[in-house]
Amino acid sequence: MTEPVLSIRNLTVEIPTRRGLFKPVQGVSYDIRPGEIRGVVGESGAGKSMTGNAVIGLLDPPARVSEGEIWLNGRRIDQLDAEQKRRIRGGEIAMIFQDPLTSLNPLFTVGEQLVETIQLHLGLSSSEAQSRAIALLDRVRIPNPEERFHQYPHQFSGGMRQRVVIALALCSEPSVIVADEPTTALDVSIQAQVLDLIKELARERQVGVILVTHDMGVIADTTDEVTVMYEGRVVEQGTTSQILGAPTHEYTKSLIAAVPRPQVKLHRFPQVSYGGRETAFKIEDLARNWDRSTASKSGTLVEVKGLTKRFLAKGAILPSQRSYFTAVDDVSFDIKDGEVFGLVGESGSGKSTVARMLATLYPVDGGTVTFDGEEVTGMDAKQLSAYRKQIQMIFQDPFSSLNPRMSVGDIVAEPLVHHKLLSRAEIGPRVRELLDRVGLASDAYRKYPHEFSGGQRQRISIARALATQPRFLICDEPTSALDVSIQAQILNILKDLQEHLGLTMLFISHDLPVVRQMCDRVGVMRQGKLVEVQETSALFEAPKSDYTRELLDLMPRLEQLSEEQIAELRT
Amino acid sequence: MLSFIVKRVGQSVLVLLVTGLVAFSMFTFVGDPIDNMLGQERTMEDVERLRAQLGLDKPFVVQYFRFLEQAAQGNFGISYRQGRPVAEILMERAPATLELAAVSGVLAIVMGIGLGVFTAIRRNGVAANLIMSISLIGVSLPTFLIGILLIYLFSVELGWLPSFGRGETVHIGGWSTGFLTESGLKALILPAITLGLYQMTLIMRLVRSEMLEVLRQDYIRFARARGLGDRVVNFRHALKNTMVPVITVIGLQLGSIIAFAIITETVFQWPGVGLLFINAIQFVDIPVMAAYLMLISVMFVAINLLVDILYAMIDPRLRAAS
Amino acid sequence: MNRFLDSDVFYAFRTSPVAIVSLIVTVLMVLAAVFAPLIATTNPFDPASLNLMNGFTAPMEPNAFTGESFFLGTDDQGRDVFSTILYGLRISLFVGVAAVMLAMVIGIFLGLLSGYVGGWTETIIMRAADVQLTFPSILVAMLIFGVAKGVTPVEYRDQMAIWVLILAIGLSDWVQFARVVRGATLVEKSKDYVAAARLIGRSPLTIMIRHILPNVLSPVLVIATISLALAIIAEATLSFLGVGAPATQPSLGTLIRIGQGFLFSGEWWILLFPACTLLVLALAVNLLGDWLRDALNPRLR
Amino acid sequence: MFRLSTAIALVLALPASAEEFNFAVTTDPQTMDPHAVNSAPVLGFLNNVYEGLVRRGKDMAIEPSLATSWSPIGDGEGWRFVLRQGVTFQDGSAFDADDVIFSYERASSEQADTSSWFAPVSDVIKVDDFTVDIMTSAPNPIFPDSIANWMMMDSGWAAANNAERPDKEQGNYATLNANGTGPFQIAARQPDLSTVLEPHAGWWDEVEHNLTRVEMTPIQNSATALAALLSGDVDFINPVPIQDAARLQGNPDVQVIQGIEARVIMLGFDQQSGAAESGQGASDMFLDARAREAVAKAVNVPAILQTIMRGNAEVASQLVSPAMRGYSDAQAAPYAYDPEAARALAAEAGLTGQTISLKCPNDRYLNDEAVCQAVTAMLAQAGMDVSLDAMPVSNYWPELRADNFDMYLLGWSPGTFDAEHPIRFLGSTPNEEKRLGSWNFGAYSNDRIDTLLPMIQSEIDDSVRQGMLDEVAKIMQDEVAYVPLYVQPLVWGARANIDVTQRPDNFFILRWVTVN
Repeated sequence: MTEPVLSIRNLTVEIPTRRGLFKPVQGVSYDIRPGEIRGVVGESGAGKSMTGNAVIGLLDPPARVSEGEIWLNGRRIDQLDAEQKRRIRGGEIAMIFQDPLTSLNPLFTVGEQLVETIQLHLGLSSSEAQSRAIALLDRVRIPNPEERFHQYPHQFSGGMRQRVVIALALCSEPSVIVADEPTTALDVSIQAQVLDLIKELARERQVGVILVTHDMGVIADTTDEVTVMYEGRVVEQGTTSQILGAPTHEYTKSLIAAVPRPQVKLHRFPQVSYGGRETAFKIEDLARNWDRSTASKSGTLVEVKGLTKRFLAKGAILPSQRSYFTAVDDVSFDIKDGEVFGLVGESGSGKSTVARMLATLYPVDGGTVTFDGEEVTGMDAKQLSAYRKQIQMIFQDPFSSLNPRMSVGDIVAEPLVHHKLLSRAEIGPRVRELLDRVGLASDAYRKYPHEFSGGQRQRISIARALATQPRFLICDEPTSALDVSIQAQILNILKDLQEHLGLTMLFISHDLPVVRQMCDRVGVMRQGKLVEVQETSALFEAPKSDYTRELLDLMPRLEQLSEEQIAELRT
Repeated sequence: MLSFIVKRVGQSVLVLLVTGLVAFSMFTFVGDPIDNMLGQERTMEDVERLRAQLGLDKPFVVQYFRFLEQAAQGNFGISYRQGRPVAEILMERAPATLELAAVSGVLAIVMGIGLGVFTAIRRNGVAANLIMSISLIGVSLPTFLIGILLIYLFSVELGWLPSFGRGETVHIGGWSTGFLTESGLKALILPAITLGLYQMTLIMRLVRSEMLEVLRQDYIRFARARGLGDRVVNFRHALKNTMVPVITVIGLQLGSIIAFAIITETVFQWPGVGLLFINAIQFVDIPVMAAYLMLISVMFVAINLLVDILYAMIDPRLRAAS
Repeated sequence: MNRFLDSDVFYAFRTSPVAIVSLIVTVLMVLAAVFAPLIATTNPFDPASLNLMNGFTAPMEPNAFTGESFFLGTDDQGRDVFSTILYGLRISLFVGVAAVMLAMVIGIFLGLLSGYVGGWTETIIMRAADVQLTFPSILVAMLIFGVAKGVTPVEYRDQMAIWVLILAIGLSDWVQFARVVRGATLVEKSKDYVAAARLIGRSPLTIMIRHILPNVLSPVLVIATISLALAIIAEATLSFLGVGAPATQPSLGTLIRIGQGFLFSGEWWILLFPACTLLVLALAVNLLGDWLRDALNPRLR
Repeated sequence: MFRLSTAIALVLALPASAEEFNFAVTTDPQTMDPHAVNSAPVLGFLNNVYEGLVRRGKDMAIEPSLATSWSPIGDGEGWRFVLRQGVTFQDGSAFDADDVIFSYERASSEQADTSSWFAPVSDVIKVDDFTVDIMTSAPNPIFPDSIANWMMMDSGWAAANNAERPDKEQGNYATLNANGTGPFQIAARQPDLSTVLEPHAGWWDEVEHNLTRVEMTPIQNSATALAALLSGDVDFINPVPIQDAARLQGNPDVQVIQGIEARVIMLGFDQQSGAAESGQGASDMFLDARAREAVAKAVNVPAILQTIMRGNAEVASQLVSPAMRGYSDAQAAPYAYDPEAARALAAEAGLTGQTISLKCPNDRYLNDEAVCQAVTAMLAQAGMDVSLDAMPVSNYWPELRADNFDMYLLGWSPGTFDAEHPIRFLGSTPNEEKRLGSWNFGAYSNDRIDTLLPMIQSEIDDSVRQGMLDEVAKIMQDEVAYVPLYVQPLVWGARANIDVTQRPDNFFILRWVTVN
């Protein structure tokens, strides 16, 4: 076994806050060998990124390394002064950030940023540096690099930018790369390519890679070794196969269990039971006083015909001068009463736009939406308000979907107040009840959103959505911003709603495994067009279109999982 | 890019028209020139005759349009007070104000940006906080008071610098400059400081906050992660991004410097358009006032147009967009 | 309340001596202004109470003719400088606050409107802002003064002067509020809680007032404090130029204008004390606004 | 121009060298045309460039200038002037009777602002090249006194530069250039910036001054002007802010020259009946003489002079100062300060409870606004509620013309230095075609005065004339037509090494200046 390029010994990071000393990382130790990829996995706040920052010496003050040692190629670096640390940074250790959109300086060409880094570390002449930079761009598979060299970041797509970032990381022939959630912001297809690239480069250049991620799928596909972190501590580490194959620690088990499986459809999502995070969702009580009287005549609740949406791409005074971009192009499907209809597709495929048109948030440019036999497009104000009473929406980002300046009570009450469904006196108790049902403590009523975790906020949104006892619920990527464990809880809640209350749902997601678990039927969208619509199982077993097949292939899997594990999950 | 410029120019013209209207309507209220133009023993006929000659008896709208069409040809009429073409007087006075404004503008921008960057980088340093606090005194004292105190200190008590006027000027073509003579430069110091101080503090504080904003961005952290030194990060990457929002504000500031010069010029008896304007107001010299206001707005609009273009040049995203 | 005491802003405040001091100073000044009639030894606005022979009495020295002596001396009219400053402070603060309020209301409204509605509304409002910016408050004030003079009956001239000041400063100050609010609105507008409200069927007005407004207030607050200082100074400058508070009911600016005439003649106190008061007030408010800017900007903490 | 600026440079760099003389004034003379604008700054300055047939000496007495002698024709048909020979204009051309005729036509023309001076004149006749007869429609004993500021312009020069008539609106060559017979000629002029004078080599009179170059700079801000004097940037300023006089006297580098101006500061009243005429100053409160007397008794003039004027002025009892011809010694006693009586009178006249609007300029007379404030306070103490409205002079006159006042502050300096002048403009009933009472804003009217005025104007016998003047003064005092407050002081400031001569008309005469 070769010597580790980087070894972290008993690393502890502390942040002095007004409420005492907070330790985001405690006694973490691990090694990275040349050409090896170590995945560091855990939920947000587990301290995985903090470790990476500590290694590269980029902790934002007042955070500091309080204990432990960091050794790089046999030399201790945690105690070096700022200047020496700087030289190592981007030299022997390079870094890749999560969001390619923000990690490049918008005012400099890609070339300038590459050349400056290369010259800094390798001291080449500008012409040499330039040719080297172009070579790098070519290496990270950016088509016609000579031309791209002179372009600005905003002229690159997300995936391309992340490749540029990688190229930047490679400028100085580093021996270690810290990649912090390098693919989280990317679409599945891009994600796969970028991960492959990283793998390949690690092997080829014998670079040790620390791959920080929350995605078990990524771990499974990419890493050799895994470190599982929980609340600042390492709970378990070892080779990827053994961690995924035979996890010993409870947390690891639950974490793995929580990952949605594309292969099989399970009744419920296995929830992370570790640390007693689960909070009860009292669906029965909710179901008791839910009025289910209204069922649609036809059996089809929502009918979408030739739906089209165009956005202004280039404005001008003369209509003739304006140019448009078609986000949704002649999309047609229908949703039966009480079914969960899924829409999958990559970002920009127009799935969210469809959702927002159904929710009357966007005006429709073409086609019709029919709800329970009534044509929504072209309703007058009164009918619209009646329609809105029956539909509700759950948004992707639990942080922006709740007004930070309104108390949770007011937020949940707002629909009731607006639609005058209850008298002032009744509203209060009703809201409290709702909050209690979705599993929030009674004091939630007075609190403000920022006092809740992401999962809890999603519960608040659900409470708000249920306030009007809607018939149709639109879920726009409801869990993509959450950790796996929380994701499981929320998805289960949605399942319950659908089963016990007979809610009809439109479920938007880019995450195929989740879709497989949630939906009865699925539509696949690409560039504003609906590629195919099928029963979920049929779609996953025998996709009709190549695009769907492609998507399915790219889907990260946990092959290492043995059949019996799945069996045991099934129960 | 071109269409962008064309659009802005169009808007600018619109702005000018409205400005002209407001400017002009102002004068119907500030007094009556006749009494100033006639002496102690004037009679009613004199007044009426003069009124008619000046067209002051015409309805306001008529006066305005006459003014507009004249102004369009660069003809702002004859000054009631000096009996000379206003354009000529302006040409004569403009250099003084422009030089003053330029010097204090440069002062404000250079010092402002410099100190702003410094205080941003050394955010918690003693020096930085000191500068921030002192700078506040700058914005907390009325300009006129600063001017008077400076005069009292440097010309009366110490006798180092002239207390008023522009010193020796040299004529190059139609332009009279005080840059080429010692006395001219000495005379510039106090007024320039008085005028520039306020703008400087504003710019400095703005640069600071914008820079702090930028320094928190990912690409700055990434730049550091690439091992770039503080100097490169701060002055190459951060500063350029800071300038994007700052430039617009600086534009507005420069625009207002020329207007603010009114106060400074009164205190220092600086022979510029500001002083001209104050005299004009006291004398109700309507053509001069009108011309002055048009001049101000033209400069203001021009500067901002320039800024917009500069803006587009710095920020590639905008370039692509337009 | 507890939530406030526990909040980070309050914590930042507790730990910043500058903020504490400047707040105390500001509060003291405001109190002094509000309770001027109780604190002041004389009422300088009541001409009947003045004795001209008390004119130009130096601080703490008995007057040559009347033998009376005054804490901060008297001005050319025999007014007790200390009392006059208190009353002047009152006017300055009132004008400042009222002007900022006016600017705020106009600015916020137009800002929200242009930000949320966009399109032509936005273009028009923003162009209007440009026009506004070409007119420094001095000119605006002179314009409004002229108009007002024509329309107000003479008995109300003195009171009018103050309202004109407010109007003039307020009108020349709304632009920055509008710009900031518009910017913030554009950001908030795109957030999902607005979408949620629209989905519920809330009217644009309700959304603007109930949802967006509370979320754009903190930058507004910062600007408000800073432009309060600016407004006070603007008032001083206008009064200095003669278009401002009348000499019979002087504001700090008017006092400075009067005192400036005695800069060389040895009656330093007529200028010095009002000037210092103005400086301290503006400084305190500025420091406060400055601190507020940092404190309310979460990313800075 | 460049020479001029070099000169400023020298001045600014080092203290003024012996013959260089720089002075600052508050307002720049708005024209160089002696007939275009009849105002003190213009006439005062042009007295150094142009000359009249007669001029005033250091004691204000009339003395020969371009006329060597003059005498009445018959019993008051007019006056004969004998012109001085060998006088040349600054452009070298000679001065003779034709120039006088031309200057009469020009100065009395419709476009001229000085035409009213010649109201009494029926004709001007050239007897020979150096004799001129000026015929008057009625006997006019004081005519020579009244034309001291009537300045002679060269007909040829005017014709050559087609400036035969003054032009106030458009301006013409004579607005920026001058060509007089006086001791100084204009070397360079930039309105509102600077005006440079040089001695006129061919001047007829013998030279007292030792100046080789004079520059005048207008500085409005009195603090700046004072600073300029103290720092030696200028050698002379007029006026010195009155409050600074005492301090300056203590300063060895500078001197203060004080005196009494011909200008009397007074309070006027709205005495027209009916709201119609009396604009915003609502009611007819001051039609009642007792009301006016109340004001007269309520104002403590000595106190004002003591504090605001720093003891630099004298109480006035009538519309002219003792220095003026025709001053009435009989009426020398000013109103006595008596607040109690004032309070009683005010009550009787029904002033109490009404708001009196007092109009006041704030940039016209020395400390004008401060004085009005003091008056406001004093009236308040006598139970009268006054609302003071001070404004720049550009708004002030229109305001008075619109009758928007109950009371107003006015300063009057008789151009003829004769008591008849204020009667003509302030005392007699306003009358457009007779050009009488044109500054009698309050429309004070008394038939006796109206009948006396023409008699005074034509009376040759001084004692009889004085009798009539006394009568008028008495009437106006008894009826409290105006409340004369004080005679405005003159306060000039100069560097210690400068000798100047001050005249009550506040004209700054350069030929009496010497730099030591």
